[in-house]
Amino acid sequence: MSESAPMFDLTPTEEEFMTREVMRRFAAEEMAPKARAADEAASLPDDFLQKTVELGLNFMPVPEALGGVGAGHQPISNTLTIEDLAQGDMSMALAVLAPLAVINTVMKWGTSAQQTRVADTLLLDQFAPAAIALLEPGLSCDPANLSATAQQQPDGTWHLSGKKSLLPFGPEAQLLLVFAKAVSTAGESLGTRGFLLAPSLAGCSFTREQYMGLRPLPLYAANFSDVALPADAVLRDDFDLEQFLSLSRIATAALAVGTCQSVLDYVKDYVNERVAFGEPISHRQSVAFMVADMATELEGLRLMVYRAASQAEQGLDCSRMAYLAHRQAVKVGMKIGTDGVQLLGGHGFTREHPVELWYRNLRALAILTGLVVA
Amino acid sequence: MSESAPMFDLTPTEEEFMTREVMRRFAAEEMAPKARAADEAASLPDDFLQKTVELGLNFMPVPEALGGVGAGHQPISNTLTIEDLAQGDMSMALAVLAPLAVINTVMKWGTSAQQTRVADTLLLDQFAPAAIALLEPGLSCDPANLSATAQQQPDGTWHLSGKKSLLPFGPEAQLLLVFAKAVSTAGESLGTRGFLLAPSLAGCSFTREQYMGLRPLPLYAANFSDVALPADAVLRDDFDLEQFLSLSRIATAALAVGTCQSVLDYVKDYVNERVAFGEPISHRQSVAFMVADMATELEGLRLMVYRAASQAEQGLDCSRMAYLAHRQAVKVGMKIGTDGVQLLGGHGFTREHPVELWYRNLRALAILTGLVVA
Amino acid sequence: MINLELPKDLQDLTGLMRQFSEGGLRPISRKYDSLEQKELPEELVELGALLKAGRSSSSKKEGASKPEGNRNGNNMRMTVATEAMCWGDVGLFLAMPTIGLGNAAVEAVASDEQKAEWGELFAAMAITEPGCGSDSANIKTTATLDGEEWVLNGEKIFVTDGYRCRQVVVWASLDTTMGKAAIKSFFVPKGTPGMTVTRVEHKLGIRASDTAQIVFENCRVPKANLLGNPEIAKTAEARKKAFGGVMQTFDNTRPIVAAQAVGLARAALDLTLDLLKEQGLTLDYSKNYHQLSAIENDLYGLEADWESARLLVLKAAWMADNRQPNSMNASMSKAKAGRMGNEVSLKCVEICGQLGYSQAELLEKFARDSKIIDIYEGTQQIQQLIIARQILGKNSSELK
Amino acid sequence: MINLELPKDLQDLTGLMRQFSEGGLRPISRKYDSLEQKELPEELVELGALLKAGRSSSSKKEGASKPEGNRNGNNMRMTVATEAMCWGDVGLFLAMPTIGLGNAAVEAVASDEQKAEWGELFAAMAITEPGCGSDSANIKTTATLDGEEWVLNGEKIFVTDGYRCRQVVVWASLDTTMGKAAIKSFFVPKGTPGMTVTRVEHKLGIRASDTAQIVFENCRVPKANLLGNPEIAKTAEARKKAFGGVMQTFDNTRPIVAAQAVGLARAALDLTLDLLKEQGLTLDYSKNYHQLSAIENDLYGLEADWESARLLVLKAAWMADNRQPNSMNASMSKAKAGRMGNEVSLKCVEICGQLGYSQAELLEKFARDSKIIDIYEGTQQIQQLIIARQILGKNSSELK
Repeated sequence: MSESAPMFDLTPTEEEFMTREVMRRFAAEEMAPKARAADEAASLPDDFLQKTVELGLNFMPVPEALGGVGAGHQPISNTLTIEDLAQGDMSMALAVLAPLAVINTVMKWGTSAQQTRVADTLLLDQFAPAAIALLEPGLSCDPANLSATAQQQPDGTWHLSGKKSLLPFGPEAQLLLVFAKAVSTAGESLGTRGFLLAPSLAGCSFTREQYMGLRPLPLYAANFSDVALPADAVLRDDFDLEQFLSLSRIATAALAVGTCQSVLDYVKDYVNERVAFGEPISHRQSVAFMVADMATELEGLRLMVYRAASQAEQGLDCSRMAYLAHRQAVKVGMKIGTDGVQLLGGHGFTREHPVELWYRNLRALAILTGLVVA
Repeated sequence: MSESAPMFDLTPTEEEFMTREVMRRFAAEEMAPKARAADEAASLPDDFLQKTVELGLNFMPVPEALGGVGAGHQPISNTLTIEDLAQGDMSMALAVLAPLAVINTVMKWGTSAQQTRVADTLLLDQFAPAAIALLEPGLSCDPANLSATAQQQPDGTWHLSGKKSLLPFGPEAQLLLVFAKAVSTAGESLGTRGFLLAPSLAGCSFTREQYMGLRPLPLYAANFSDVALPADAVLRDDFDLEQFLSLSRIATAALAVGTCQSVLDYVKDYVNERVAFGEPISHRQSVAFMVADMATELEGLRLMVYRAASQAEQGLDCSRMAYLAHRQAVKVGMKIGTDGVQLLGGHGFTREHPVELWYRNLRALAILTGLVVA
Repeated sequence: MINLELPKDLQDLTGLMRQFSEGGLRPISRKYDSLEQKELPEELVELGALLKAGRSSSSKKEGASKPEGNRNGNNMRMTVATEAMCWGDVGLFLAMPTIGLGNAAVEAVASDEQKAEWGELFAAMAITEPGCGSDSANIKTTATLDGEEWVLNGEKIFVTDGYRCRQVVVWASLDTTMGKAAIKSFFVPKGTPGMTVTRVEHKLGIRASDTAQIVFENCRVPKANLLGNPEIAKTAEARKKAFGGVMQTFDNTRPIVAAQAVGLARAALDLTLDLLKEQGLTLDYSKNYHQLSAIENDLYGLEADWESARLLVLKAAWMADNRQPNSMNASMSKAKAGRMGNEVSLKCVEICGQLGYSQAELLEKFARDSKIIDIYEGTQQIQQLIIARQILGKNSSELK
Repeated sequence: MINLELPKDLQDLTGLMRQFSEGGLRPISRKYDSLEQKELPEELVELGALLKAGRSSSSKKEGASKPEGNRNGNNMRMTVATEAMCWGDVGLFLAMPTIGLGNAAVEAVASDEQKAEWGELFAAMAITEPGCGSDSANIKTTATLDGEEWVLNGEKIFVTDGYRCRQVVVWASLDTTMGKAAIKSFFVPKGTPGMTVTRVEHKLGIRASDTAQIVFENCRVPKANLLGNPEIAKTAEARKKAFGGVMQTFDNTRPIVAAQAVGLARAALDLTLDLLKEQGLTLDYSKNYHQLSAIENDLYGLEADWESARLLVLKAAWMADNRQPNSMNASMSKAKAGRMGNEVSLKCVEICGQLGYSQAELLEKFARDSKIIDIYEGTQQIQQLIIARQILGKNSSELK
């Protein structure tokens, strides 16, 4: 650590503070009240994506020269935003954040032509869907050893083949950033690399997927069959998979923080209002301690996420903290999701209350790597 | 399963019932009241081992022709006895049961000469110490792939070399049953095999070991350095390591059941008597539910142990149940050991109460394989 | 003799019911989870009849078992059958028209004439009210005797099969100032004026089964439709006993509800093990901790908890068959199996990654269905209270 | 700006204290655990002096930090130093003669004259009584004013350093009918007639430190030895506030006690990782669940809980430094760190098998020492009550 290591501090900057106000209001007004209907309909509210354009999220990290705000890569601010939007609804938050993940990744590791393409395609007055395709179908997926391959051709172009899963927007996306194992003309593995492409290319096909939760989010299975990509479709050589995964782990953990905060806020009121055996059920230790544990574990998780984000922000190695924060998010998220339903008893099992929705959405945390980045 | 599969039944036989009465009385009178002093002194009560001779445990499985009762191998009865003695004190129980483990194993897999030797050496009016040496020092020990080796010589004799750990009685034992990887003259592994020997042989040396718990039990590290053993020192060819380990897992799990029952009985009274904030602390859900969980998990564990033992008794494959019962015993035992101290608060941390002793002893469950058999 | 294996007839029953589950329930599991319809899934009519035929033939068998000594009787039979059917599908099991939760209550006390008059039973149990939840003693629905009829007024929620059933067994108080002792159960056929199904719930899981809200407004039933003793106990001790009587039905039903969780968890584990086998992983029950992969370690942990719960359920049912007081054991079985079923099914979702979370497999459905089993028929917390009170010798005013 | 790394001076302090631990405490850890002697370990005299010298030079530094804006002050400094020393040995840390638990209470309120008169502080805190445990409001020890002296009567247990200390800060009630408001603390030098150490406990862990029972029989101290305000608050609100004042010291001390668990757990993890490294295992923080061994999976889980606890502790201390109300956060840090320290150290024993259980390594000692941290300074259950009451807006008569 350098001499100039700053002091320990949990106070957001004034700008972060103001951004949070905006995000929280948006989450409370445009997301939370519409989450149930969206889940039942298995689609996003009609005008939701368009409304998110006003938040200007996509413009933040893009250089001014390309039409953006030029704020650069801000992991802390991204993390706070993800937390705040997830507090509204995890599915809707993922929909908003999917294009931002593409933008952040390309601004960090894309060629300048790719950055221009991304800015031209996604920084519009109309919401432009876009997403990262990293995950693959099946029981487990190792990002360092993907099944999808991009075979380099003698002329420098690429042929992309393989299956992807959990891909937001799919055929509706303006741009996809697809990760695959790149293979040189000599047949050597070049490791996991990202390829920027439009889903309309020949050889791309998509099927809608249904999951336990995240129902409003249009998720697709993708099949890439010898999709021909130009030589400049690939991200720069210095793409750092571990760093990318760390940023994604932080972002996924931040989704957990926001969602769990919603659970806590909801059950807190419920157990105070619900009366059984002549008293609010919050007067029972088994109920009260469950709430206390929720709050404690959530606060610990939040600090882990913030620590990882602040390491990333300062350019420190954040891989350990990101890994642990994501792991803890899965554990704490699952527990809080379950306890939320349990605290409401039979009522929690009905779709009259949002706790069952959080129960379902929080299960996704373990498998979301690569959809969002901090 | 055969047509004649008996009915589900949890009622012990009359003989088992009567044996339990004897064991429980012995545990309550001769073990439990002396456990604390024995722990502090790090030695067994003076006349304790001799008193156990009256229980006649060692005589049960030995054929009448060899001076025993001829009851045969009785896994259920063994399991109940282990549970009952452990309820008195785990360390003392292990001391009594160590020779019985040798006897049971040799009666099952020993040559008739070995059986005679064991009967002659251990079925006496004087308590005769004996023990099994399976475990090896270090972080982990795989019984199927031991470091200790017994190299067969061209004349059929064996040279035993290697280190053992957690060996009861050590140099004081009349007989040791030492497990090692047997190696043929051609250098081939014959797998894990048991060797019967006296610790006074040249090349055997012992050092007293100290552990977190089990302090009254004299445990030793053993070093075998080219110990020459006759050809007939080895157990029969049909020795079944998996079956041996299963019987040992059942026995170890039964130790947990007995010890955990002591914890439950003790804290049950304590939380009813202890008053805080104007009421017995048992009126608090956090306290009462901890006791309820103890009782529930203990009962579930007990049934798992009984099921494994009853499978062994009926000659069914018990490996799955024995494995799961032991695993559960470690988990449940550790939790109950910890909760026992927690329920007594600061008092539980002092050596005025036995809960801290159980806390220490129960930690041994994970590493005791091979010391006792059902 | 201590033996924890099932006897031949119960093993056969398991096999039969597993076949029923595999051939009858599993093929329509996803369909009715997705449809979440109010009406009875049509396939269940035939399946229910099949089941009923099987039951009457097997109950004849039971009559033949010796009356003395150790018994593996109706409670164990119900437990084992429930486990095997819920291995198929808990939602469809609950929706099975011939297995109303209220049937047992009726069959226990109704006279032969009543049984003949009331016809084929598919009776729901209506206990919970909007304001009471787990607090069954605090029921606000009233029953007032008017001439030769009881007049029922009140609102019931979370009535399993409430929409589709033919009859409702409803808990109501003869005098809400008298507490527990005044609570009685009443038999109300569907179509009785004044009883209206006002709502069918949308739920996290068990969507093949209907869960209804039923309102009673001056609903009149004959005097004889009060099930059991109509007297209100006078002394505190007698009152306690009377309510205890109503509550004691739980001692028989809780192990059976617990068995639902055991069956469901087994289904989740079996499917998980199948999926893992495709990846080359099988459990051999021999490695020590230092040799295990994380998945193996987790699976062994789940298997162990499953065994623990299953044996607690069998013990509680066995005690009931052998007329041993099993109130605490019934609660232990429900507490352990309830949480185990939820934990196991959720962990299986996690272990199977994207497959676990996807609707392409049934794991996510198991994880949704499982939560209710830890809630209905007394929540985890209620079971803990019952266990703790019994162990610690406390009453409900001391340990609340 | 959000930053959860420690600033340079606290990193240096950690390094220094770790050296102190490694060179000074670890070499005598096993010795004094085995001896469990009443008397102060002789090595601690010199080590204590060393520590004190270090403290006075570092507290000068603090004076130089800017008074406005974000502060990383004395609470964080204490927390970080405690963590690093308890990484060495919790028992020896508690026994350190210059770190009496009562010192802070005295330093906060004593006048300069008193400080001069009372001499070098090594003050124990005497709060708990045989009948009260966690119920600090129910103290039975009395203090009666007789002329210019307070007369103390009562019995205190679990007094850390009670045998070896030079002074005792004792909690006593001015009027046991007045409840919490009447509880005050008194400064009693050793040797004061009427104060007797009647017993030194034998314990599961922290055996290098003495835990004593102290009896007060007509023990007289000057009127000025009452620390703080001698008035008994009259209104219910004021009474609550007055006791809150006494209790508020916990808001500062709980994070520091929690830091003990953080240091101890780190020691257990470091030793475990060292032992595993010999077996060729290191953590690389990159594999996904499906690729992990059981040991790796468990270790990552422990590391994650450790981080969570550590950050909760740092936050609570940081809030105290920045004068933010931190009562709930202090309890969160204590609750989480207390259970984490116990779980981590016990799991490390299990992971390391025979080495973990053997006295040849320190892991078994860590696992013994760790339990008390989840008990003293308010048990796990007390912390949960405090957290829950604050979140749910309940008082102690509603949520008991």
